[in-house]
This record gives sequence, structure tokens and C-alpha cells, in this order.
Amino acid sequence: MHRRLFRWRLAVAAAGALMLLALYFSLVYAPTERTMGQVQRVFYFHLGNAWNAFLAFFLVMVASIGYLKTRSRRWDIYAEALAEVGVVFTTVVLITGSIWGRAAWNTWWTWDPRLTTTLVLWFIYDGYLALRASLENWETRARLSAVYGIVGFVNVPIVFMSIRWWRTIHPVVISLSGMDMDPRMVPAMLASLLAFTLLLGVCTVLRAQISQSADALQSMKDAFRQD
Amino acid sequence: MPEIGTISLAAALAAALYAAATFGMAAWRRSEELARRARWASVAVAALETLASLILFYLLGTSDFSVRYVAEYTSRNLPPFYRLVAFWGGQAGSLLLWSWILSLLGAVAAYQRFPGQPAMGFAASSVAFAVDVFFLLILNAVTPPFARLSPVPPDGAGLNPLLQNPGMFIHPLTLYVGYVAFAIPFSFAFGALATGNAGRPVWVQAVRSWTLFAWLFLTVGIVYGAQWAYVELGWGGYWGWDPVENASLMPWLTATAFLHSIMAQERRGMYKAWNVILVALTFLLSIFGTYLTRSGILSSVHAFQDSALGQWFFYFLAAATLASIVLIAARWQQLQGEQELESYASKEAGFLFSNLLLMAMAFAVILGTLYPLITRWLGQGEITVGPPFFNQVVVPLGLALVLLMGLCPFLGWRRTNGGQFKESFLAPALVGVVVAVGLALAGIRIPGALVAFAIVAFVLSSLAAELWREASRQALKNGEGVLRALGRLLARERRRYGGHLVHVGVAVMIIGMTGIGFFQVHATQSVQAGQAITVGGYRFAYNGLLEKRQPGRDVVMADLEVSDRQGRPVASLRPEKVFYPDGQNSTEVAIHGNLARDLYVILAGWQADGTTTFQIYVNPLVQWMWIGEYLLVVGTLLALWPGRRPRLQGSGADGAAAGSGGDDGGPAPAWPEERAEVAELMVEARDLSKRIGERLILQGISLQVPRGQFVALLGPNGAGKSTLLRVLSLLSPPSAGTLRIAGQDPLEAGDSLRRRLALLSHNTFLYGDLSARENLYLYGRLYGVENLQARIVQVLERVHLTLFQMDPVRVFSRGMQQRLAIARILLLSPDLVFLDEPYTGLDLEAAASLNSILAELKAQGKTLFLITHSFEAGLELADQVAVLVRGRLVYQAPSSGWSVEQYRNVYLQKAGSVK
Amino acid sequence: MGYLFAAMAVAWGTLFLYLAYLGQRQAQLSRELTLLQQATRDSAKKEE
Amino acid sequence: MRAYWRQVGWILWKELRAEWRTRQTVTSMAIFAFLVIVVFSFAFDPTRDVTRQVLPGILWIAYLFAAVLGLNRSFMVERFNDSLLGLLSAPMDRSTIYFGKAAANLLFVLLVEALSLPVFLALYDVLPDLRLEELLLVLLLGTLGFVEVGTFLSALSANSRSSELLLPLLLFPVALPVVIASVQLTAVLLAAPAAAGAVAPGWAGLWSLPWLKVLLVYDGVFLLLPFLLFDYVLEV
Repeated sequence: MHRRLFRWRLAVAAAGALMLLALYFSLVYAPTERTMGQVQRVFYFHLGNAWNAFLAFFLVMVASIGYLKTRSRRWDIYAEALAEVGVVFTTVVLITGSIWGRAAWNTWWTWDPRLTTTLVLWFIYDGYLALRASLENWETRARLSAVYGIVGFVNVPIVFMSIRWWRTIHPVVISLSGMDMDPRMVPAMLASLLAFTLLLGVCTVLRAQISQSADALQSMKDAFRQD
Repeated sequence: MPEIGTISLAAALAAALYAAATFGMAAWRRSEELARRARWASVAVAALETLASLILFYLLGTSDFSVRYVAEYTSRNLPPFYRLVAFWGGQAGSLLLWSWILSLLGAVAAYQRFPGQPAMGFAASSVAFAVDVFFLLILNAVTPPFARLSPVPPDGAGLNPLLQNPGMFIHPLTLYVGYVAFAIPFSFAFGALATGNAGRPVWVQAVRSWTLFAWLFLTVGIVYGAQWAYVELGWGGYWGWDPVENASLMPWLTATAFLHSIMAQERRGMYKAWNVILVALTFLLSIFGTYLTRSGILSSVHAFQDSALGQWFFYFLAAATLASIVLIAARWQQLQGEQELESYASKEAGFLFSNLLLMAMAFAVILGTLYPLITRWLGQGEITVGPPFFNQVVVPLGLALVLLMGLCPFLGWRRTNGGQFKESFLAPALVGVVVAVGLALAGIRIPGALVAFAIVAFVLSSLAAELWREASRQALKNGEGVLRALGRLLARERRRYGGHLVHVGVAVMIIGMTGIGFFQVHATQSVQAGQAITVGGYRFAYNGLLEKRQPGRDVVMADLEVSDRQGRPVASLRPEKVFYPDGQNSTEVAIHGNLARDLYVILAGWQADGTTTFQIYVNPLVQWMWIGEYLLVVGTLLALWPGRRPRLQGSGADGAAAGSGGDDGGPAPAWPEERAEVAELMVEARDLSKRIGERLILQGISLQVPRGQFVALLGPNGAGKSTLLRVLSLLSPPSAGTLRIAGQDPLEAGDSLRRRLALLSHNTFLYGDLSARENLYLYGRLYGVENLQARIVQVLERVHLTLFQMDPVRVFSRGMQQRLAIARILLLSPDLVFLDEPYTGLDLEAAASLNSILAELKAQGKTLFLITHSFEAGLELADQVAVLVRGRLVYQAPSSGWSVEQYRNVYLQKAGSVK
Repeated sequence: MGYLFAAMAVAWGTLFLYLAYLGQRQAQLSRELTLLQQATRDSAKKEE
Repeated sequence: MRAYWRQVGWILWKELRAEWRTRQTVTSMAIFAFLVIVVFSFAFDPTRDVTRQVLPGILWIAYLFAAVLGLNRSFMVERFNDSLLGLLSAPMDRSTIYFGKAAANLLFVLLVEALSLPVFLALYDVLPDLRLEELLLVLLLGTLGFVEVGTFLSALSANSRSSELLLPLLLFPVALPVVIASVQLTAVLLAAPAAAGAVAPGWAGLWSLPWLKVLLVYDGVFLLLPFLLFDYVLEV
């Protein structure tokens, strides 16, 4: 048990350090973007969050397939944890996205295909969490949310494509990709990307531990009630 | 004459359609007679295609320019040999070649016999001819080779000079035969899937030899193509990662993977699903390959520009992919491997890793080739990926594969014992290291080259060691000289050592590739007559230009004297540039090579004032590649030669596994397996258990219920009674243990077994909105009950519901609904009935009528399984009683004629104590 | 410039809120655990 | 293989018979669709041409929400008398139940659409320049995609207590591509021929837009996916 604790602290420390590094890079080291000025710095966080949200939802699909194949509780726990953390990340992406939109192009919502897909993703996985909440027997909950986890993610490429076409029909003022990447921005982007991935890992494991201990508690209660 | 060609092609299309259809019917109805007629049709198709091809050859030979194809690809002064080669110079001709070869191979495949499973052969031939129909359709509709040309031109356009080279005869022909021949294993895989014996060894044998045949041609095509490019195209390299070259490499990689993993299936019955997927993938990639070359969506030196044809290929490709996915998914159950991978240090694991590496290489090649397409689609414009990408990705994977090739001979089947591995592995590894150190000392510093040479040394020595060890063992066994034993061994184990020779060939080719890859020296210089260029330690003295007139072209040559470091003359080279009357020109490369290196000079150009520019390459060890190639071909021929068939053991090492081993030679079972044996034990369970997440609901349930018995199962709430019922009635699979119903394994028998059992529970499964008749009618249809209407009337009579048969069930009382549920059981007349607390909510009179019906069912010899926790009703009929507490069978005994009291005591004593 | 801080505040805010929520649930669970262990110890003592 | 489709036919027969007896679902769906169309016509003044852009939106909102009503009921009806268990114990592949139900739902929704389309055309006087047969195809493909996913998710959400609430929440985000594609296609079809961005009449014009391809791909994917995953949804 001691070794796991040590590794856990190491992970949290690493996440913290990397976060600080990312902060330093994006706020100080990276140059201010010519057209948008300071506000562009939020891009690094926005991107870090967005990519990790997609990663989280992809891993939910992987965990769902894992559960359907092995029917072991651990996969289901990780699916739930990843979905929850994924939704938190997506919320952050949406909010920072719209604030940035407000600052740069003074519209709250830019209908950029990536941003809109993240919005749709946010709805899909809210549905996922609602589905989980509405089922009591954990085995049916695990099985059905696994199925929805797969259907949800398989749908993402089609959503992205249709929104991209949809947006090209309604040309919108500026899209996020319009920025030129100054080479010095790259470390900031990488650092924040890595920092948030580690954060994703830490949160998921923490959330998974909570479910596991809740499980242990529940089985102890059952045992306690029966004898 | 061309008209006869068109007619014969149209007739061939009709015959191919007929052949595909009749073969299909023959497979469906398993009739030998239909198959004979279909075989006749297949011969007709082959004959008609040959006729059409001969006519085209004749037209090309006599340059009859009234036919458009001839006018486009030949001209009067084209030497006769190249007129024949022009047959596959253009679009229509190469498609005719395709379909001609396919029809020939298809006819051969049609006559192949499969004693155990004739249906599979028929289905395979029908697929083969269906593919041929596709090609013939294009030949007749889209690109007719015999199309007329109204104003007959005086002279044709002539063959592209690039193709006027002897290589042009071998390279495309072998490549096409390779591509087309993969259609046969594909149809066998399809045929096996369709007739449901994809799991059985009979399929493996047929597909393996055909794939090896196709693989041989494709390999020769690819390697000869590389050689032709090196000699003819004159840019100093042999492999440009050109989209068309990649298109031929992709199926080659998957086919190589298949050839290896098929052995695992043959010996250990493993990777069945994987093999089927590989075969389908190989054929689809070869079609995809031709699609790439034909539709010109990717720019390449070979491509034919004709997008209309691309459309057709695309639809065919999409249809074939969809069909294979659906069929593989439908047969997934039967494709489960019998043996699991026991240890990672075993031959099967070796096959697994080699497959993974090959698939990774294939994926990298596909990705690289399609990259411009993908980027265009994503809207970032066309970014083409050059050789550096491929070299960085594919070459290391290739080296890893070759390393694995060296390791495999040491791994035993199932598991390798450490000792034997260590002592036979040491020597070759040592050799490898010694070679690497030696080369490093000799001044070669490039790590990549060192690794490659070390691996090659390791592989060659490991194969030699293995051969030597085997030969000496044979010599010891029958006391003869090692060399004679070696000779006999090679003759007898042809297939195995053919494979080894192929591996040697590959290793030798790696030497060549490393040589030219890492140590190529290249210089481009312009010199005046009399000056010299020194490249890679050789001095090229340029003595001036010569000009020579030849019929139909005039040639400009440069004269070069080559001498090595010590000044000794080595060779005199004459690179040329050839000019044709119609303005086209081609460069002829001058090569002087020996085993150590090739001197490779290209005459780039010259100015008026006499300065001539040369491109000079020194390519060390490049000849070894061609030697390796020939070894490879010989090895494959050795393996392909129809030697003794390996003993067809059951697909499991431990003799006939229940699944496929047994019924191979037996009479061909009716296609949808309907084995109606009467089993003595109706339900036979051995330590069944059911786990939901971490909780074990049922543990160690062992139960034997002979036919015609009435079993009563008692137990407190939450003991897992209804879960056991669900498992026994095949509604949910057990987590562990074995279960056989009516003597059959539920997995094998599938749905047909469920037709013979039914479930009566306290909730009635009836639809409120449907009337009583309609409910019975629905279930009658789903269970396939014969003369349904009469049975419904009779059954409704039996439960006195005829009066209410038209009313919706939701107006029925609880008792009436229960009686209708019983009527449903009577209608389906199952052999095995599960009763889940049927008496709940029944008044005395209804319970009595239920009892009488159950007694009647028991009298008819049905087996009944009653689950109840109340003692009032149903127990008097029981022949056996069992008590289930907390997921375990705590008591089991015959109990015919017990009184209710006895049941109660047994229950209290068993279930009560635990409480 | 203000927007940058707003966006940063929101981003970090939500993340820390979530982490706090997780921590809080963890604490609540461990409290319940100790309660339960204590209960089993009592019942075990009661039986002797 | 043939027995498989016959069994699907019988499940479809059962759905139609059960519906014919009460005709309750279809009528409630049709009335709901009328309601939505009429309410929207109050909300927007049908004469001004700005409403012309919003017409496809109205049409599809009416259809899709009516469809959700029907989809919800399709698996709830199986919960009485636990009749789903009866079907599961029948000797057939579980996906027959899916295809049977999906076909039935498709027919119901198409029926509702057929009933409410004339009302819609009359109320918003779109008649003169309407390309009817292309519109019918778009309606069919759009509804097929929506019903395929809807039936699958209604089977999934039938297991939970609050399935009426859960189904729309699960269904609409996943079905978004169908909604976008159908609305865009209908917009093109309803637009006046001279309007900007109008597409040449006939299939070629329609095919040039990406939307028909999106619909086809979507229908294909969500025909295959439920077929593979349905056994896990109905596991008892």
C-alpha cells in the first residue's frame, strides 16, 4: 500500500509542477499575438482542455468496450470517472472559448466547428451521466452506459464533419485556426497540453478511487445487514 | 474480326453470370448435378476470354488501326515484340488481361474437389465468377477493347518509350497475375464463411496453396519492378515509394502475414477470425491498388488517367468490403480459436508478433500513400509524403521483422523450454555480434548499417544452425552421414525448408538494400572532354560524345573510362540518350557492377560548347538484392511444389476437439445444422456459476435431469432461483461451468435449441393490446409451429378460452391470463418447460387445472422444472427435489410420492439451518 | 486584458471546484467507513 | 437467412396489430405535429419571406418531437407482463426485435408525416415551386436515420424509471447530424428557384451537396451499430 501512496503523491506533485511551468510559458514566455493581444494567451489552456476532453471521451469508449468484453467493475468505474472529468473539461473549454470569442471578435459564440462539436459533445456526455444516474442496479447501469459510451463517441466524427460543412455554408467572421503559430508559442502549447493530460489522469484516478471505496463501503454494508 | 471479339466478350459475360448463379444454387441446395453444369459454364467463360485475348493479340500484331485501342498503343515501326507487349499497355487491354487470368484461375478452382464439404467449393467458385462478372461488365460497357475508330488513321500513336523495355513483359504480367490470383483465396474465404465451415481445416489447405501461388507472382512482380526501375528509370534508386509501387506492396504485406498465421491455424486452430480477415483484406487491397493506378487520383509515374473507371472500382470495392464485414460478423461465433496463446515464448506468439509488425508496415504504407488524399479531404491542400517518411517508419519495422525471422526457428509450439532455447540461440547471436564489431572496426560507423548487417548475420547463422541441428539429429537417428541425411531431409520436409530458403533470400536482399541505402555515393558534375570526375574512390575519364543513327531512333553516347584508386582500369561505360522521330526521348543508363558495388552513370545533358553533365552513383552490394530475389523465388517454388500433404491433425493438439475435429469426414450435415439426436439427459450442468460484477450469484451448480422428469427447486427469496432459471433456459450465459441441454452445447446449437424449451412465469408475457388468438398466433409463428390455425383452436379449447379468443388480453382476469399463458406452452409443445412460481395469484380451481395440464405434459414425456417457494401446489408431481440457498445447491434427492410435510421438513432442515 | 483574467479565473475556478468536490466526497466516504468499522466492532463485542 | 427476415416481419405484424387496436400512439403523434405547425404559424407571420428560411426548421421540429413521443412508447409497452422476456426466450436472434420495432416506428412516423405535410404546405403556401419527389426522399432518409437511433436508444432508456425524460436527452445530441442534414436539404428544396445558393433541380444538384452523403453514411452506420450492440442492451 505504501508504494502506491508514494506513486500517487509523485503524480500529484508532477501535475502541479507541470501546471506552474505551463503557466509560466503561456503567460510570460510566449509572445503576445499581434492581432488579438494578451487575450490570445488563454488559447493554450483552451487547447489543452479541448484536446484532453476529446481524449477523455475516447477513453470512455475504450473503457466501455473493455467492460462489455470483460464485465469487470474496474472498467465501468474508469468509464464513469473519465466521463465526469471529460464533462468538467468540456465546460471549461466552452466558457473560455466564449470569453475569448467575446474579447477577440465581440460575439459570445463563434460557431467554429471545433467549438460547436465540443458543445455537442458536452450534451452527449451530459446525457451519458443522466443515463448513469437514472439506473439503480449497477450491472444494468454499467452495461447500458457502456453501450451509450460507444454510440456517443462513434457519432463524434460524423458530428464534426456535418458541422464543418454546415459552417462552410454559413461563413462566420473568424475561425480559431486563423492564427499564425509563432515558434515560441509551441513550448507553451505543449506544456499546457501535457499539464492538462496529467491533470486528467490525476482527476480520473481520484474519482475512480472514490467509486471503489464507495463500492467497498456498500459491500460491507450489505454484509453487515445480512448477518 | 474485332466484331467477333466484342461478341465473345459479351458471351463470356453471360456465361460468367450463369456460372456464378448456378454455383451459388449448387452451394445452397448442395446438389452435385447443378455444380457439373456450372463447371461447364466456367470452362466456357475461360474459352471465350482466351478467344477474345487472342483476337486482340492478332489485331495488335497486324496493326489493324481501325480498332481504337490498336491505334492508341501501337505504330507501324514498333518492333513486333513490343506490339504484343502493348496488349497491356493501355486501360482496356490490361483489364482484359485481368479478367482473362481470373477466368482461367476460376476454371481451375471450379474443378477442385473438397470431399468433406463440396458446398464450400461451389460457393467459392460462385464468388470467383461473380468477381469476373464485374470485370467483364466493365470490359463490355465502360472500356470496350475492340471499339472501332471511324476515320482509320494511317499510323498509330506508338507505345510510350518508357515501356519499350524487355522488363515490360515480366513486371506488369507477374504483378497482374499476383493481383488477380488473390481473388481465389478471397472467394474460398467467402465460400467457407457462407457455408459455415470457416473454422474447419479443409478450408485452410485450399486457401494456403492458392495464396502462396499468388504471393509468388506478386513478389516477383514487385522485386522485378524494382530491378526494372533501377535499370531503366535511371534515377539511381530502386524503390521510390511511388503510390503505385505502394499499392502493390500493401497486399503483399497482408498476404505475407496471412501465410504465417495460417500455419498457426493449421497446427493449433488459432487465429481463425484473423486469417479470414487477412484473406479478405489482401484481395480488397489488391483491388484498391488497381483502383489507385486506374483512377489517377494519385499522381504517379504509372497512373492511367481515367476517372470514369475509378468510379466503378470504387463501388465494387465498397460492396466487397461491406459484404465481407457483414459475413465475418455473422459467422463470428464459429471463428473462435480453439486454443489460447499459452506463452509468449512460443511459435504462435512469434506468428502473432510477425503479423503485428506486418500489419503496422501495411498501415504505414496505406497512410503514407493516402496522405495527399486525406489532407485534401480535410481541406489543407495536397501534402504529399516523400520517401523520408516511409524510410523512417517502414524500414525499422522491417528490420525488427527480420530479427524475429531469425528467432522463430528456436521457438517451439505451445511453449519453448528455456534450456533448449538458450543453448541453440547462443551461437547465432554470437555470430551477429562478431560481425557487427568486425564491421565497426573496419571503419563503418553508421549505426543503422551495423544493426542491419548484424541482424542479417544472425538470421543466416540461425537458419544454418537449425538446419545443421536437424540434419545431425536425423543422421544420428538412422546412422547415416550428415550430408545424406540433409539431402533426404530437404526432399521430405519440402515445405518447411522452402520457407527457410525464402527467409534466406530476404536476408540476402537486406544486405543489398543496406548497401545501397547507407553507403550510396552520388555526384552530379559537368566536365569538358578530356577532364575526369572522381566519385567514391573511382576516376571517371570523359573522352567526348559519339553519335549513331539507328532505324527509327538516333542515339547519342558518351565514352567514359573508369579506373579505381590504384589507377587500374575497371570498365568503359557508354551512357546514352535516345531520340525518337516523334520528339520523345529516353535515357539509357550505363551500369558496370560486381558483387561488391555497381558503378551507375547517367548522361544528363550537354551544351553546345561541349560541357557534358553526368550523374554518377556508386551503389555498393546492390547486386545482392537480385541474388536474394532469385533465392526467394526458388524457395517459394520449393514450398509450393505439391509435396506430401501435412497430416491433418484435429485442430487441437489434444486430438479431436468437440467442435470441428469430429465431423470433418462424416456425412455432410444439412447446411443449417439440424442434428435431431434424442439425448438421454435433458439438462446436464457441471459446476455452473454466475457472477454479476464482484458478487457470485450462483456457485458450483451441478445438476442432471433425465428426460421426462419433474424437478422441483425450493429456496428462500434471494437464493438465486430465478437467476438459475434464466441460465438454464439459455436466456443469460453462465459465467463458468458447462451446460448441455438435450445433449447439445447451447453455443453450438444456437437458436434452434431454444425452439425446444419454453418459459411459464407468474407474469404472462402476453400483449394487452393483442387478442388471445393474436398472442398465440405471434408465438406460433416465431416458434415455427406447423398447421398453426388448427393447433390454436385446439389449444384454446383445452383451456376453455375459445369464447374470449377475439377480445384483447388486457380485459382478461388474472386467472384467464394465466390459462392463456398455459395455452401458449401447450401450443409450442416444447420438450423442456421451466415454471417460475406459476401458482402465484391463482385461486384453488385455477391451480387445480394448472396441475392437471402439468400432469398431462409429464405424461407426454416432457421434462418440467418447477421453481417455487410455496408448498401448497405442484410438489406432488415432483420426481426430484433440490434446495438452493445463497447460490449453492445444498440438497438434491429423488422425491417421487413425497407428502407436502416431507418437503417442508427437508426445506426447513436445509434452508432453515442456514438462516 | 480583463477578459484574459476572466477566462483564466473561470478555467482555474471550475477545475479547483471540481477537485474540492472530489476531496469532499472522499472525506465523507472515509467518515462513513470509520462509522461502519466502529459498528462492526460493537456488534462483534456484543456477540462474545 | 430467410427465417430471420420472416421473424422480423412477425414482430412488425405484432406492432401494427397492437397499434391498430387502439390507434392511440399514431393519433397523439399526428395531433402533436399539427399543434406544433399551427403554433409556429402563429408565432411567425407566414407572408413575410424571412419565415421562408425558417420553414424547414418548423417542419422538422414538428416531426422529430412527434417521433420522440412514438419512440418512447415503443419499448415501454414491452414492460407490462414482462413480455420482452417472452420474446427473448423465443428461438430467434435478438436483433430481429430491433429491426421489427424500428420498421414499425418508421411506418408510424412516416404516416404522421404524410398526414401533417399537406397541412404544413397549405398553412405556409409553399406549394407552387415545390420539388415533391426529392422532398419525399429527404423525409424518408432523415426519418429513417432518426428512427434507427431512436429505437435503439428507447430500448436502452426503457430500463430506467424516468425513460420519458431520458430518451430526448440521449437522442437529440446523437441525432444532431440527421437534424442538420435534413433541415439543410429541406431548405434547399423549399427555397424559391431564383434564391441565392439554390441548387439545380434534379438528383445531381442534390447530390452535389454533402448532406445527402451525410444522411446515407449516418443511416448506414446506425443500421450496423445497433445490429452489433443490441444484444448487450436486451441482456436480461
